[in-house]
Amino acid sequence: MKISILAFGKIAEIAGKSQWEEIPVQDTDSLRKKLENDFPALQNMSYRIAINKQIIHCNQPIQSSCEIALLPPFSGG
Amino acid sequence: MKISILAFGKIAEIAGKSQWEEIPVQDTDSLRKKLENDFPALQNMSYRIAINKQIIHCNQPIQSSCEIALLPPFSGG
Amino acid sequence: MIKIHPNTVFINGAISPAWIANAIQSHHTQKHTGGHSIFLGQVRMDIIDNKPVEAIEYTTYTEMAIDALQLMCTELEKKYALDAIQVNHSLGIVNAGEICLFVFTSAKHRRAAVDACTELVERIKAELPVWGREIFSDQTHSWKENKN
Amino acid sequence: MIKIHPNTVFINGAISPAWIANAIQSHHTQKHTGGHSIFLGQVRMDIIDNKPVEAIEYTTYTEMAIDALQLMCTELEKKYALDAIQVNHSLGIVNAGEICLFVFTSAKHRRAAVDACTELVERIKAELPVWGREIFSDQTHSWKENKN
Repeated sequence: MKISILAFGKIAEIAGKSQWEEIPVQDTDSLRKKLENDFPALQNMSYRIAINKQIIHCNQPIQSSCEIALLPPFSGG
Repeated sequence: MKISILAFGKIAEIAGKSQWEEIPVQDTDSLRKKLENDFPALQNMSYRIAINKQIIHCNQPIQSSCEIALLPPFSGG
Repeated sequence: MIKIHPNTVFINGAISPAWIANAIQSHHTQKHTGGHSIFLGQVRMDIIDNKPVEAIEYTTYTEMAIDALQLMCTELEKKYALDAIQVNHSLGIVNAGEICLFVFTSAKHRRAAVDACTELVERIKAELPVWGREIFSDQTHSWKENKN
Repeated sequence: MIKIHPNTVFINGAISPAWIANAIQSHHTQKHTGGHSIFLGQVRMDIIDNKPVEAIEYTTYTEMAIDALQLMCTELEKKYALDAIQVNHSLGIVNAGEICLFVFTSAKHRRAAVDACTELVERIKAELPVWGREIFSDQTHSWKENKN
């Protein structure tokens, strides 16, 4: 089972893709570590993670059925 | 020389006219007394007086060349 | 600096959505503007002594109103560094459910536009010599008074 | 209660004055409404590193945006006893000088409409998952970030 990732805005640009699958990781801290290893530019920017469209505010476990979204700072309006 | 009076809204209704001339009076307090004698309904309502389009805030002398306006409470917007 | 003229402020009867669209169209192309704030005042079917207000008939003291509005706009334009201001007020009969006031402000940043619009609406209610005669369905009427 | 749907919120490209007129037309006939407050956000030709912004390209996370907007509107509708709320946001390219955000609130009393509109705009800026890519005339770009 893999976990599905959605990336938006600057993160999609950095990753060169807006949707992909990752091998399972235990929690969001581990995911951040993995992503910032794969895409070092992420280390220099702030972004939030949403699990099933809910922004998380601390480290959270990741189930394989989750939809994970990587959200750069909003700039609507 | 007479002084010219403009009346608006409820005051025009009370006076039955929106424009007329008054015999000269010395100041705005005297004018109020004269008007409230002619139109007793004015005694029961609040209204302001403008001289040459400027609202006055205390008793003011009246020159015969003035344009006097009687202003009930505003209700625009 | 904005110049207020009688025939660009007062409108005979209700203000239409098409009029509002034209006003927006005429202001919205300034490229350094970031936000527009608009207030629309509408005649409300208030119930007074059990009688619904069917319409309001507005009158004004034109010369004094133009002077008052010119003063407000000049002060607010400077205070908020506005890119645009427009005010329209109805005269004559406006039915309940129709628009009688249009206030439009534009500025580089949204808070200036919003604060200027809010302040201008409050000042119009308090300082603009306009009178509304509320007309009921039985053709009786009462004189509206703005409260603070 | 207001229901937010993806295809009634997001608009492809700039929001036109005609669209705004239609929105006003569709809401303005409620006879117990006394005021409407409208905010229009416009793409500003900011100068960044000496280069003017020619356009902004907007993208969103649609499902999350709809959920977020539904929550905001439900909360504000109740808090301010609103008669109507409408929000539109552009997606795709919007040129400098064009409108990208339309926020509309109606209430019995003007202060409720104005306060609700202001609060909704602030919340949209802070909570709506929308991203703007600022495009310069030399086809380089930068990612916009809303500040509080």
